[in-house]
Amino acid sequence: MAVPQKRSGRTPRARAATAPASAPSVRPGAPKRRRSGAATPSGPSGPPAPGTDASGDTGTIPSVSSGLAAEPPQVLADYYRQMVLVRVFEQRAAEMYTRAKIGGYCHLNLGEEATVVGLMAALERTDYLFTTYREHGYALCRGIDPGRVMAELFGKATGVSGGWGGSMHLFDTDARLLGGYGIVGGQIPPATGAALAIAYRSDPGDEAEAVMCLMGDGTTNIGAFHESLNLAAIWNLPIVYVVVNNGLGMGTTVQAASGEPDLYRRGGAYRIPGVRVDGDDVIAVRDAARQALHSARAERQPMLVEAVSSRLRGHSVVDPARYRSPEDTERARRLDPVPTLRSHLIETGILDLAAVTKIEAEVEDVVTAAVTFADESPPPAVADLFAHAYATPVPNTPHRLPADALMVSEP
Amino acid sequence: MAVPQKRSGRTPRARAATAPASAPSVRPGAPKRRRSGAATPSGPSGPPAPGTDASGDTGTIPSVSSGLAAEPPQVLADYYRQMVLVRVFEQRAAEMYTRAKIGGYCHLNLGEEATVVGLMAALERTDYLFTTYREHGYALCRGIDPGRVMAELFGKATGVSGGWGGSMHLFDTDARLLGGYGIVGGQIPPATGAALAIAYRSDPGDEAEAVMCLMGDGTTNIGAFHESLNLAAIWNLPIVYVVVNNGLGMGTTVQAASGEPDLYRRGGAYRIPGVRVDGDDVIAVRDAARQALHSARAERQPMLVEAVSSRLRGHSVVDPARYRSPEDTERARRLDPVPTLRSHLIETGILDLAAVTKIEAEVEDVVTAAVTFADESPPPAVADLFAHAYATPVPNTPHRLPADALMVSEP
Amino acid sequence: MTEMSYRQALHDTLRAEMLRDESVFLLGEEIGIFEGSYKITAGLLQEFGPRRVRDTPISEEGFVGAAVGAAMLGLRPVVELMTINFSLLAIDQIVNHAAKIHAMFGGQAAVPMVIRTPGGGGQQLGATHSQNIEVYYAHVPGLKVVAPSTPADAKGLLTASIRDDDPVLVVENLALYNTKGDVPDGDHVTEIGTAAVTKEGTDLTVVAYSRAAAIALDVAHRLEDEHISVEVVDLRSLRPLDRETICASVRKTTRAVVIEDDWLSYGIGAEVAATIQEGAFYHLDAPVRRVAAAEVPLPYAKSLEHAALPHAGDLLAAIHETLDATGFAP
Amino acid sequence: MTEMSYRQALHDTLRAEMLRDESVFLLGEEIGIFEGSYKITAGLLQEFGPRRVRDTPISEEGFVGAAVGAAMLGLRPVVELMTINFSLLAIDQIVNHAAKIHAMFGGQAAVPMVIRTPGGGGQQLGATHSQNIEVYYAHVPGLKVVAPSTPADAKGLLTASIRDDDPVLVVENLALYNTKGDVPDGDHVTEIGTAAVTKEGTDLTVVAYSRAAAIALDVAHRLEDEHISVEVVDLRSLRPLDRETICASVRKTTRAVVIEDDWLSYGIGAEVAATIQEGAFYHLDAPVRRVAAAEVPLPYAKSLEHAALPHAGDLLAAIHETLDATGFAP
Ligand SMILES: Cc1ncc(C[n+]2csc(CCOP(=O)(O)OP(=O)(O)O)c2C)c(N)n1
Ligand SMILES: Cc1ncc(C[n+]2csc(CCOP(=O)(O)OP(=O)(O)O)c2C)c(N)n1
Ligand SMILES: [Mg+2]
Ligand SMILES: [Mg+2]
Repeated sequence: MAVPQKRSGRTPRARAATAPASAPSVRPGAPKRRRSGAATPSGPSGPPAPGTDASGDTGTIPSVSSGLAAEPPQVLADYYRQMVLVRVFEQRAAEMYTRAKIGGYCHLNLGEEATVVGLMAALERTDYLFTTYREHGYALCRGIDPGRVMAELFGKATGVSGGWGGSMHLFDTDARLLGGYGIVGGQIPPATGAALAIAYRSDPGDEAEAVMCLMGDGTTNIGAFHESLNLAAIWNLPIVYVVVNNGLGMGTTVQAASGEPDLYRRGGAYRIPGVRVDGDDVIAVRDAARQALHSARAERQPMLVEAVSSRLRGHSVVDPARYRSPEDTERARRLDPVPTLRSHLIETGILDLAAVTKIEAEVEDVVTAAVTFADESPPPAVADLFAHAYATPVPNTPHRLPADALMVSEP
Repeated sequence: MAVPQKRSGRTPRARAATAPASAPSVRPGAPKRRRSGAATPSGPSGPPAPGTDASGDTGTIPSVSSGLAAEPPQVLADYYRQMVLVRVFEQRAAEMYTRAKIGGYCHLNLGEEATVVGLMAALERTDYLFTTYREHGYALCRGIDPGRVMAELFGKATGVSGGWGGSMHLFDTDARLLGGYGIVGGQIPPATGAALAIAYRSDPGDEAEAVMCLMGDGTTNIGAFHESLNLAAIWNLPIVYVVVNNGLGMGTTVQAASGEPDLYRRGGAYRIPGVRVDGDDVIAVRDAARQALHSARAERQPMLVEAVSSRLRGHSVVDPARYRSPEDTERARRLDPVPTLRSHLIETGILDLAAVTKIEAEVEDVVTAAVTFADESPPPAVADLFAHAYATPVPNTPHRLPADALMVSEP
Repeated sequence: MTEMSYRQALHDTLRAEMLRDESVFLLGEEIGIFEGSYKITAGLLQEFGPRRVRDTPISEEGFVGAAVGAAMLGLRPVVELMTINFSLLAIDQIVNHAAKIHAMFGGQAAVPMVIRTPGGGGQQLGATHSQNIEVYYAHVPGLKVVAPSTPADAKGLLTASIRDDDPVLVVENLALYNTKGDVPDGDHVTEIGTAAVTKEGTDLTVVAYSRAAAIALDVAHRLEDEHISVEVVDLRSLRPLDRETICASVRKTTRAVVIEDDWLSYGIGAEVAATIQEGAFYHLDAPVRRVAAAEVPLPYAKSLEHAALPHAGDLLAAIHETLDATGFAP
Repeated sequence: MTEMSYRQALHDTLRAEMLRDESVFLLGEEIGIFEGSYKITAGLLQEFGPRRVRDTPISEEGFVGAAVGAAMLGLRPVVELMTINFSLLAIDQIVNHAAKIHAMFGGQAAVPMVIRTPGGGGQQLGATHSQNIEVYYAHVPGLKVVAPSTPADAKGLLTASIRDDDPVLVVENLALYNTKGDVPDGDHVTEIGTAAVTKEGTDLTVVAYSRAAAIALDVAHRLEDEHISVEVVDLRSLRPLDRETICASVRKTTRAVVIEDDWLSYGIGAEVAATIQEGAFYHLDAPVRRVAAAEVPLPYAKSLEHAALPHAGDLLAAIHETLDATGFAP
C-alpha cells in the first residue's frame, strides 16, 4: 500500500476568501460573500498556499475551519477511501505507464486528492462535469468503475471511451462526465454551452441541474476562459468554474503566468464572485463547491472557485520536475492531503488504525482488480476504425486505409 | 460646412474614474489612482455616459473638471481644428461611399472626435499606435496628409497603404501608425508585442517610447484582450490600452455584451489600473491618456483607459441603425463634442465667431483638396499584383493569374 | 416552387426548422437586434424571442464552443459566424472539439450543431475579410461541410444540416445572397455528401461549388451557342466529397476544368484534380486545369482585386485551352 | 560534418542564430525553466537569460500575436508552439495578421518571425494532439512553410527561416527528434522554396516531406534489392512549393506515389498529385497514388492508431500496385 507513513499531526489548513470589496461588482441578488460551511473560524496555518497574496485583503477574507469535526465518521471514512483510491490508482497508473501498458501523455492527480474528492462530493448525480486531461480521480469519484477507467488508459475496448480517448479523454454519459479535454481551456466553452442548454430547458431551483467546469491555474490565462466566463455572466448560466490551482502550469508558476495571481479574483472582470479554498481540505472544498453550485442552480449565478493544492510529482508521468526546488518539493510532501487526513482520523479517534488499514487494503484490491480487468480486456477491433466517424451516416464518407487506392480506375 | 449649428450652452461633462478600491490589486510602485490633469473638481453633469455604472463607486471616483479653462487658446483652437477636420473628412467619406468612390466597409469616427483628438494629442511622435478599422480620424490627427488618407479610401496608389488596405487598413511608417485592423481584437496582441520590442531594446524613462492600442467596447469580450493584457502585466510592458466606448458593438450594447460593463475595471484581472474618462471632453481625454502613457513609459506599468463617447451614425456607412431608439439617437446628438466645443470656445471668448468660421472654412478646403487628390490619383498597377507578396524573395513563389495554367506540360 | 433569393431561402429555412423543432435555436453576433450583418435572421428575434435567437458578444471561440456544449446536451444550435474569416477565432472549437467529440469519446456524444457563415471576395473588403477557407474544414474528419450555390440548395442543405447529428459547416457566399431561383415548397432536404450535375454535357466537365458553380453554369450555357457541350458538376458537399459523380462525369467528357474562388495551392480544386486524375486517369485527354484566385492577400483596390479573383472570362479561357490541347473542334 | 540528432541540430541552430544576431529571441510555453516540452531549448535560458528566452503563459493567440508586433518593430522572434495542434488557438494571428501585414499595408511593414512547431501522430496522444495541419498554413499567401526531414535540413531551413523577413512556419515532427544524420558545420542555409531529390531513381517517384520523407528514403533503399529504382523528392518547402522539381522527376520516371502523415482529402498530397497531373500529364503512365492517414479523428488505442497511420508497408504496397498497373517488371 503506497500511502505515505503517518507523520506528526498537522492542523489542516482551511481558508476561504471571497473576491475582495466586490460589492459593487456583484449583480443584484448575488451573494456578496461565501464561506465554506464550517463554523469555527481559524487563521490560516502553514505557509501560504501557492498563488496566495492576501496582503491587500485585510478584513475582507473570512477564515474558517474545515469543519472536519462536524462530519459524520462514515462520511469521513468514505472520503478517505476515495482519496486513497485516487492515490493508489494514480500510483499504479504511473507504474503501468513505465511498463508501457499506458501510452501517450498521462497526468496524475497525486497531491490533489482532497480537491478531487471534495469537488465530486459536492456534485449531484444530475450535474454535469467537464474536466481536463488530469482527470482520472474525478472519473473514479464520480462513481465510474475503476476497471473501466484503467481499461481506457490501457486503450482497451472496455474503457470508458472504448479505447478511443485514453488517459486525457475519459467520458461517461451515465456519470454525466462530459469529458476530459486535452486542449488547455478547450473544455470551458462547451461546459458553458452545457449550462446554456440547462437554462434553455429548465427553470432555476434548488434541485436544478448545474455544470461544474474544472481547469488548472495556467488555464486562466487563455482566451477561452475570458470569453466563457463573460458569456456565463451575461446569460446567467448555472455553472461553477473551478480552478484547481496546483501552483504550476507545467513548470511555470502562477506568479509568472498571471498578472493577477489571486485567481479567484479573476471573475471580477465579469462580476462573477470568486472564492478561494484550501484544496488540501476535503470538507472545505466540498462546502465551497456546494455553495457555489447552489448559487448556480438556484440563482443562475455563475461562480468561480479556486482550490489551492500541490502537485506531488511532475506535470505528467514522464516529467522528472527538475525545475522544482527541493523546498518546493518538500513543501508539497508536507501538505500531502492523504496522510494528513489519515493522521487526523486516527488521532481524533474517528477511525482506528485497523479501520484505516482495512480501507487501504480494500482499495489496494480494487485497483489491482482494475489493472487485471484492463489487462485482460481486448483492444478495440481494427474493423471498427470507422465506427465512430459520424453520428449520422451520409453517402461518400471515407472508409479508406492508408494503402487503399482512392477509387478504382480502369484502363 | 457640416458642423451642426451652435446650440444653447452645455457644460461639458468631465469625469475620470479610477478602478475602484483596487489598492490591493495594484503592483508595488504602480500609482493607485490617476486623475485627469485638470485642477478643479466638479461633479458629473448630463446623463450617465453609456456603460457607466458608478453606483457602487461611492467615494472612490474623483470627478475632475475638463480643464478647458486652463488651456492656451492656441491649443484649443488647434484641437477644434482637428475635431472639425475629422468631422468634415468623415462626412465627406460617407458621401464618397454613396458615390461609389469608396468600397468595402467604411466605419466613421463621427461623434468620437474629442476622443480621437485627445488621444492623439497625448502621444509623442516616438510612440506607436495600433488601432481598429474605425481609424480615419486617428490617421489625420497623427499628422498624415488627408489626401493620402482619402486616397487610401479610394483605393489609389497614392494612399497611405498604396491602395492595398482601404478604409480599414491605414498604415504609415513615419507616423508610427502601425495599422488599422479589421479583425476585432486582432490588433491587441501585435500592439503588445510592439511594446515588448520597446522593452527589449530600451530602458524605461520619461522620454521612452510607448505603445497606444485602441479598441472598441465590444472588443473587450474577445480572448485576445484577455491574453494580451495579461502578457503586458506580467512582462511590464510600456503600453496603454484604450477602450473607445461608444456604447455599442454594431447594435449590441455594452450592458448586453459585457459581464462587467464598467470596462475600465476589466484591467483588474491583470492588476492593470483602469481609468474612465469623458470621451466627449478633449482635454480630459488627452490628460488621462498622457498620464497613462507616462506610467507606461516611465514605470513600464501597462494601463487601461476607457473613453466614453457616442456614435453619431450607424456602425458603418451602410448601417441605418434602425435598432437605435430615438432617445438614444437624440442623446448622441446632444452630446456631440464638435458643436459643444464650438459653443464653448465662442461663449468663453476663447475664439470669436470669425475665427471659428475661418477654421471651418480652411478645413473644408483641406478636405476638398484631399478628395480631389484622391480622385485624380492613379489606381495601383495590375502589374504590381505580386509586388508585396513577400518581403524576402525566394524561388517558386506563385505569380499566377486566375486563368494561367499552373505550368506548361507538353505532350 | 417559389422564386426567391438565396437570402430568403436561408431565412425561411431557419424559421421553418425553428417552428418544427423546439431544440433548434440561433446564436451569433448581431443576429437579433441588428437582424444579422447580412439580414438572414431578420425578424426572427421578434418572432421567437431572445431564448431562441441569442445575440452574443464578440467572442467567437466562446460562443461556438458554447454551441458545442449545448449540442452535446441535445440542443440543435445554429450558429452564425459573421464571415468565414472570423471562424479562425473559433477554429479550435470547431476542429479540436466539435469534430473530435463523437469519435474521441468512443461514440458516446453527438454534436448536432450547424455553423452558417459566408465567404468570398470581390466586395473590396480587403485581405482579412475576403477569404475562402472552407478547405480548412473540408479537410477534417468528423465535420461535414456543404456549400450551396442556389436558393434551392440553400434550403435543402441547410435543412439537412440542421437535422444531421454531426457538426456541419454551411458555407454561404456574400455574392450569392441576392441571387434568385426556384425553391421547392414544403419539406426539402438535399442529401449531404452528394454532388449535383447541374447541366449535362459531353465535351468537358467543369467542377465548381458556391459562387463559382453559378459562374460555371452561366458559362456552360453561353458555350451552347458555340456548340460546346459542357457538363457542370456542383460539388455542394465538400465533406464528404462525392468523388464518384465527379469522376463519372469526366470519364464521359474526357476533359475537366475546376474553378474556385480560393487560392490555387492546396485549395478545394487540388483535391478535385487529384481525384479526377486517379478516378478517370484512363479517360482523361488533357490535364485537369484549375482556375483559382491569384496567391496574394487580396488587395482592396478594385483593379487589383478584380485581377486577383477568377471570373467567367478566366473559366472560358481555361475551357478553350483545354479543348484546344485535345484538338477539339465543335 | 558532424553527426547529431534532429533535436540537437535545432537546438544548435537556435543558439548559433542568437549568438549571431541580438534581435533574435525565443518565446513560447515552457521553453525556459522547463527547457521545452521536447527539450529543443534546453540550456538556452541559462545561457541567454530571460530577456532572450521568454517563457509565456498559456496564451497562444496572445504570444504569437506579440511576436508579430515585435517583428514589425524589427526583432526576430522565434516562437515555439508546443505542438502544431495548439496553433489553432493562434491561427488568426498567423493567417489574418502575420501573413497579411506585409501586403495589406502596401509593403510598408515586414514580419520577420518564425514559428517552430512539431506535428505528427503515432505517439498515442489521441485525436486532438496528433494532427498534421501544416496544409492550413501552406495554403496561405504571405506565409512560408518548411518541413525538414533530416538534421541537416533542420539546421539549413531553420537558419534560412530566421534570416528571412517573412513569417515562416517550421514544421518539425515528434517522430524525427531523435533521428540522426550528418549536419554541415558552420553556416548552412537551405533555400526556402526548393525541394530536394534525396535519392535518384528511374522507375517511380515518391514525393514526401517530414517523417514521410524519411520513410520514403528508407523504402527506396530497400527496393534497390528488388532492382526497383525509386527516386525520392523531399518537398522540404510546402510554401512555396517547388513544382518544377517534382514534375521533372515524374517526367523522367513516369510514375508517382505521394505519401504523407495527414488525412488524404485536401491534404498536401492533393496539391502534389494535382500538380503532377498538370505538369507531367503526357509522361504519366499510371494515376498518381496517394498514401495518407485514414480519415478519422486519430484514436488513442495502439491498434487503431497504427491502422490509421501510413507506414512503410503501405508505401511499398502503393509502389508495387503502381508499377504493376503499368506492367513494370524489374
Ligand atoms: C492550448 C494548449 N496549449 C498548451 C498545451 C500544453 N499543456 C498541456 S497541460 C499544460 C499546463 C496546464 O497547466 P494548468 O492549467 O495549471 O493545469 P495542470 O496541468 O497544472 O493541472 C500545458 C501548457 C495544451 N494542451 N493546450
Ligand atoms: C473577430 C471579429 N468578429 C466580428 C467582427 C465583425 N465586427 C466588426 S466591428 C464589430 C463591432 C465592434 O464593436 P466595438 O469593439 O465596440 O467597436 P466599434 O465598432 O464600436 O468602434 C463587429 C462585431 C470582426 N470584424 N472580427
Ligand atoms: Mg496547474
Ligand atoms: Mg463600440
